[in-house]
Amino acid sequence: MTLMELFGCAFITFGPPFALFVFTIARDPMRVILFTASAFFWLCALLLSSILWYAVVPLRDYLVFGLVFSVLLQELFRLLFYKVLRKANDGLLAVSQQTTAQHVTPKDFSNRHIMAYVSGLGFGVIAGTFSIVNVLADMSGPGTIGIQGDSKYFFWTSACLSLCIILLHTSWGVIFSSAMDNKEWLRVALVVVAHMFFSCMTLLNQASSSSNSHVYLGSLIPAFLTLFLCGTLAFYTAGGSLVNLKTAFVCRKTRYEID
Amino acid sequence: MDLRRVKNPEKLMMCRRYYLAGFFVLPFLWLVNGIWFFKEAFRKPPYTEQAQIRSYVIRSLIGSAVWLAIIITWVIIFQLKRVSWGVTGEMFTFILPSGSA
Amino acid sequence: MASCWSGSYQLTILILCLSWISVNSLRTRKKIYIDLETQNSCFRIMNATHQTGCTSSRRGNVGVLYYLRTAADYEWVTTKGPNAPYIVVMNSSDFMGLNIKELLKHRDRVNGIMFISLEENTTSLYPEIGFSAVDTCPNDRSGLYWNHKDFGSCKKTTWNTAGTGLLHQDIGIPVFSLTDPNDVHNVLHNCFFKFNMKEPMQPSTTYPLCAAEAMSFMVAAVDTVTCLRRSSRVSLSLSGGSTFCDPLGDVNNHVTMLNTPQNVTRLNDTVIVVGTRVDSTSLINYQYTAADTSAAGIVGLLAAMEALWKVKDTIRNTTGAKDIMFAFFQGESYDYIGSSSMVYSMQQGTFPQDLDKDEDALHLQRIRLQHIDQFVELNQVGYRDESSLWLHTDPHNHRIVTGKIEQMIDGLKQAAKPLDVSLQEADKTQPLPPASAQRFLLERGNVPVVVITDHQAEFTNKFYNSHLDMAELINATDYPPGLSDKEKYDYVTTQAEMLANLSTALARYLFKASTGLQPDKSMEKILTADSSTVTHLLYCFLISPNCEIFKETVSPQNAQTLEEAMLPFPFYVGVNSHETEVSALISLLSARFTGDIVNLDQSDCKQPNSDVRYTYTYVQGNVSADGKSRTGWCLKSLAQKTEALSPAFTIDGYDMMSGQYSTWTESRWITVSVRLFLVPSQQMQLLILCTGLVVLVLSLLLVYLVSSSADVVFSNYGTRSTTPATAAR
Amino acid sequence: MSNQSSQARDSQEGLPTERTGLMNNTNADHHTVRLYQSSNNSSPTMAETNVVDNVDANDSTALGEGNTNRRERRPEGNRQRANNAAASSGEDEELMYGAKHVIMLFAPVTLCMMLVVATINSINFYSERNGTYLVYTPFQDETEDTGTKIWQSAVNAGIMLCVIVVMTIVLLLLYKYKCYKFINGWLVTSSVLLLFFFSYMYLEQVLRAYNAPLDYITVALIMWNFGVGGLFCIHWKGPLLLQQAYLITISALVALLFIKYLPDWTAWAVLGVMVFWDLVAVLCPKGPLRMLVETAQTRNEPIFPALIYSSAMIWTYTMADDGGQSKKKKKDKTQTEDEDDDDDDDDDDGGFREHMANGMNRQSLEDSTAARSAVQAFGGMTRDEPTSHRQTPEGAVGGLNPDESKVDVKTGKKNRARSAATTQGANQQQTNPDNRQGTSSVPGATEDGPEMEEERGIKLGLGDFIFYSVLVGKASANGDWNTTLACFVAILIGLCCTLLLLIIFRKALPALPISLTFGLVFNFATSALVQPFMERLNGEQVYI
Repeated sequence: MTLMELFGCAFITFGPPFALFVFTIARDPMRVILFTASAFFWLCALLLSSILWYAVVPLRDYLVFGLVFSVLLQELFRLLFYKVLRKANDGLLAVSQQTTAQHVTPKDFSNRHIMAYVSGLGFGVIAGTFSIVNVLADMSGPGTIGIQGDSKYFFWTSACLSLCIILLHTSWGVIFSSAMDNKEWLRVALVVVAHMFFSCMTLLNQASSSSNSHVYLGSLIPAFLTLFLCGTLAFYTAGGSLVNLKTAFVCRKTRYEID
Repeated sequence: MDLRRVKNPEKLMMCRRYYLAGFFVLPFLWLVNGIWFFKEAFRKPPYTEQAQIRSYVIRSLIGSAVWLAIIITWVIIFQLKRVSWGVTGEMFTFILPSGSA
Repeated sequence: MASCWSGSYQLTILILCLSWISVNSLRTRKKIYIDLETQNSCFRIMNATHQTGCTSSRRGNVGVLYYLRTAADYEWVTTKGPNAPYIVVMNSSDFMGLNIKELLKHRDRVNGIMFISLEENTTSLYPEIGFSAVDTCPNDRSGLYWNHKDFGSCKKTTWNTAGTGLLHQDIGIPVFSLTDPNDVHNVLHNCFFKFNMKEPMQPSTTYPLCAAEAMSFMVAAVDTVTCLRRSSRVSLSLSGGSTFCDPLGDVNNHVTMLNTPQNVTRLNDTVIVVGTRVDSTSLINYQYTAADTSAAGIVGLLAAMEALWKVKDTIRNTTGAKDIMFAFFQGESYDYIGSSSMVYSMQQGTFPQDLDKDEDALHLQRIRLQHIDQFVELNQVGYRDESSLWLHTDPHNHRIVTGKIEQMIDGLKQAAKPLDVSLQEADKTQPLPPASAQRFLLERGNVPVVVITDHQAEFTNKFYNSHLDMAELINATDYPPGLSDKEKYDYVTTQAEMLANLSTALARYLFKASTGLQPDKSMEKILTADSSTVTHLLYCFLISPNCEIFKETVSPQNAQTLEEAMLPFPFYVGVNSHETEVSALISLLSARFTGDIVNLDQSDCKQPNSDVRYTYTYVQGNVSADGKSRTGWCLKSLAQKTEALSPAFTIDGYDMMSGQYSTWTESRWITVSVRLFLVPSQQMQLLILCTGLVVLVLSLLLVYLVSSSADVVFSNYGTRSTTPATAAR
Repeated sequence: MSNQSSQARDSQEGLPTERTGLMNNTNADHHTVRLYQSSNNSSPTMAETNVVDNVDANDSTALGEGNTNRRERRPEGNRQRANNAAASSGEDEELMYGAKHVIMLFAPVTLCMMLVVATINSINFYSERNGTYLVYTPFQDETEDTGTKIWQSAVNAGIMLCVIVVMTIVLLLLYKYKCYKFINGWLVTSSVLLLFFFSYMYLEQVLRAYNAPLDYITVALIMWNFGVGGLFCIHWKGPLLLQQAYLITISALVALLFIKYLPDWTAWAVLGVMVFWDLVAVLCPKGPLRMLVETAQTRNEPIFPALIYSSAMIWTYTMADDGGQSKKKKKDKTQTEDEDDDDDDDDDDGGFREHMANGMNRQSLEDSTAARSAVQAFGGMTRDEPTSHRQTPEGAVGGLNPDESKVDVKTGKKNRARSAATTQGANQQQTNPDNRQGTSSVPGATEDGPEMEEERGIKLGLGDFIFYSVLVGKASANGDWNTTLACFVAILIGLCCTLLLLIIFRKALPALPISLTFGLVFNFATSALVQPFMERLNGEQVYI
């Protein structure tokens, strides 16, 4: 039985998002709703792109086509969602104030990154889940992959890449919205490009998805590199810095007392 | 319902009813009663009905525990002996297992 | 609002229609598993005291695949190999009792057996020592000699020396047979040699290894008594009680020469019974090719029938002619189900027809045991031992009715002599081989019985009751090379010749035995079995049912199923709930050979209420002149069907333990399937699991820390937010 | 999990049914907000503080020791809010409660769906077709022809719809002629049927699926305890969580039955029809349910507790007898769960409207009675003697912890303080159709008072639960998780939208249409279009 594999992959993919959800989303109704809403937007994007893919029969066998358009559509919907959020901003702000007020520090207001982050995570989680959940479901059986000549790291890679895209979407969410706020079109473009790059890079998986697994795992490294870059960028965008990290983890206790 | 809004006589009445109902082979009600009124019985500042409630709660808990023990032992015995009991065992069985005795 | 809803409704409908254009999509499952085609699995049957046969666990038996070729392989699988449990694959020629028993000794390490029953250039199908699914003394328990001091359990002669008794052993692991070339290729070259035997003769032990999941879960258990009780039990279930097993059974076919109505009294000893067994068995479902075990006998009898009925008027007009009954016994391999039920109904006086049903209609007169004048049984007649057939008799029976039996034997020899069919008498002190006649002798010891079979002592057929009892072994397929199917169908094979002669001899003997007249030359000319009919029947029963003579003799409704039939119809008796194709065809054929074509069309072709002696059968008939449509025939014949269900299930309050009648039941099952896949190494699984756990714990920790001190971490912006970056680390 | 806890917490601080929940919490919130705005000026504030504290107190007591820290933090929170929430407008405050409510509904709906999906995936009895279907579906789409399937399932759905309509009207008449005993009896019998019969069926299937030879004695014991426990919790008094669990389980069971016993396409058609029926019954001025509830309003009678999920007590007899009567149809033919549930959810809408009415007049009358009822309502509240609501506060105060007792007194002041606002609030309702009830029931307000207090807490009809679960369950029946997921998200979003519209329009809205429409669209779209795309992507490990 390959249950261990199943749970392993599940934890790899959903561990970090789960943690993020539990500690930052779940306690706040408004964020949960935002989370779901952004997931919904991603679904719409996917739906449109697959309609496109489905409708253009001649190109149905070329995933590149469907892929490019779906990436563009996703970014479009990210923009849409951003607009919607900004429209309802005041209301939402008030909401997040009111409800998070129970367990949150005073500085909690007028922070647009929270929403950006939440919606990004929503995007990511649904995207990651869609790409892994059926694989996980098939994993449960007695067998593992490879009899058709696929690499034995298939599941592992799928899990890692799904995790990667979840977190990427999250960071992209943060970068994107702040960029939109500050009209830094370069960053917006960067997000789109990064997304496009990542997706197109994964196109190589199939080509190398034979038993010679070294090339195969190769696709992970650039993926996580991208993730690291985007993550750091998002981190700084959100106003973090190494110094802060130090201060945070060195003198936690004292701060707690202040709290 | 939340007990905070309930007057004490009311609480006592409910607790008693649950307790009495439990005697109709309803250990589950006893369990519920015990857990539900536990705080009333032990964690609340004392009030007049509390003593009775407490006794009911304790009895309910004991009763449900006893029942649980009985059921568990019976199930274990049955699972072990079912086959050797033959036809009688089958008579008692709800879903006959497929592919085995 | 409403408008937008309705709009989305149109969209829904559109998509709804769209969803019917199915898109071929590959689920990951298809990358993980190779599903095999094979459905040929061994299944569980039960008698009053035991469960026998195969079953898998509920979720299927999983084991690392291993292809057994040498003795070393057996040792590897049963003791050495580190990757137990295994599912073994073996060549059909290695699928012998000894090997199986050896493997079954290690059920903890051997989780399933598959064998390749496919003619490959390298290996032959047939084990040298033969293979027979039943034991060395078939049907001993229900036969004439059970607990007999001299003959019981084959003390005198061990009939079935190739017997393995596997069919009556609780194998307990799934056994599959691979008949599809693709399956074999997948198992050997996409699975075994690719992953488990990377370099020759050096089994690889490092994961990932290729494994198989063999699923043939049987719902019934313990024994017939239990499972019948459970099936009939009233349970307080809302989804209805479940049936676990069904009794084996089918129909017996028989034809009588005379249409004696019930108002005409039947004298004792006036019915000549000529019988043969219809069914055979084997370990593996769907592989019941009973060339020698029963097919030859059936064909021989049918041919004789055809020949004899050409002179039916002569016989019927001869005063005092004895009635002749051709009987085809179904389910004989399972403790004589057919014959015992016929005997039982004879005793009950409900044979061939239950007169008490409706009094006024005209029925056939009862046939009781005392009416039987003699009993000639055509047993296995495919292989000729010393190119001769042997007449067996029961010593005790021989002693009682010596004269009659001698007379029969002489008559048969007489009839055979001119036809270079050598008939010889087997050792008189030797008991009868397993034969339906035994059930008659059990109830009436003084019926003169002669069993015609192809073995002098033990069976010449090394594949009695097995999946290997093939047509080619009885020279029924010795075609000259390069014949088309059509030509094969018409080519008269050696076996056909021999059988035709036997049938002729039998027919002539029966004519004489019935009428007492010696057939003259012209009569003999008529009384000759048509060798082309024989070869046709052999072809249709053993090679392809989709043949002309069958097409002519099936009803238009069944024509389609016949068209689709690729493989020969199985000779397994099946469960009593449905009639097997073989029985149906036998009844149709006997109707065709013995009946008259009456001028009725399909709708009118039914039995009048006044006279129920005759059965009216509507069949497609031969291709009409225009070469397209078929001229339907309405056949009016005395061919009858009687239920072949063991009396054990019909007598109420019957003591199943008494062992008097057959108590075999077949378990039901839900799915039968085999699939191949890789199993990963434990280390790899553990690695992945641990990585997952580490990731989970780490991220929980990290996120908690950061979010709890978020205001500091993100103080630059003066805001609080948990960033993905922290979690991404 | 965390959702659950939050929901549990919220449930303790009572909020009325969905619709009214919004309304009256708006008011409640008005207090709080007013508090913030004027935390530095004197008189009306204290009342508000107490309201807040009142909630607060419930909170902490409900949560027990666990969350004391939060409770301590709370006041600061208030103060901070006070400092910088000046700009927040009324919409936002409603939104805030909207948010809470959405979550309070997310949790149970999710649970119900998860239960159904898990069952569908583990026990194939509910997804396999063995030719036995409901009486109401004469055509059982065995045929392969798509056109035939479509019209057949349409006809089936039509038939079921007719049945539903007829039932609802019968029910209306029954209620008009006040056969309460009857109704009540049927209500109980129906829930008995649900609790014993269907759960027995479920248990059997579970045991079958795992081939577990359990003995009749244990089974009988389990069933008896489960059933009676359910009756206690639903029809008498029981712990809130248990009650909620029972209601979720029941609706999951019914949903499973639908999935099993409706022909495949008919089920979809029925889901579609429900959307429209729900719209009509609730929105159209002469919708039967609306009339039903209006009668209930004009009589302002208690209605019996039916199978309605509530995140707080469903003590008072709101909208119950609709459910009750509808339940009774079930007795005629045991296979008519469909109508009941339809009725159920329609009834909820009715119920919501009624509650909304309550909400209206509560604005005026909560002042008069809120305080007292807060304390005493539960005290005297039994089905037999609704009059006992009118007990004196003193009697009640005994059992309460100090801060609560304090509440009554202070809120007393609040009443006077806010009487003006309330009348105004009532007038502002004049525009919407419910207003008639609203005003009409104002006289009876004093009776209603107590009930409303206990009524705090969202209610969502099991009908909604059931149909959501049917949708998701059917989506998951074809073994594709993406479709299931899509439907799930779509339904939740639909729920959000419904609540949002509720806040915007401030009038009763049906709970099914948006969710089901989204769900249906996404189900078919996903299984037809997205799925092949995603499978290609998954297969080749391409990530978009």
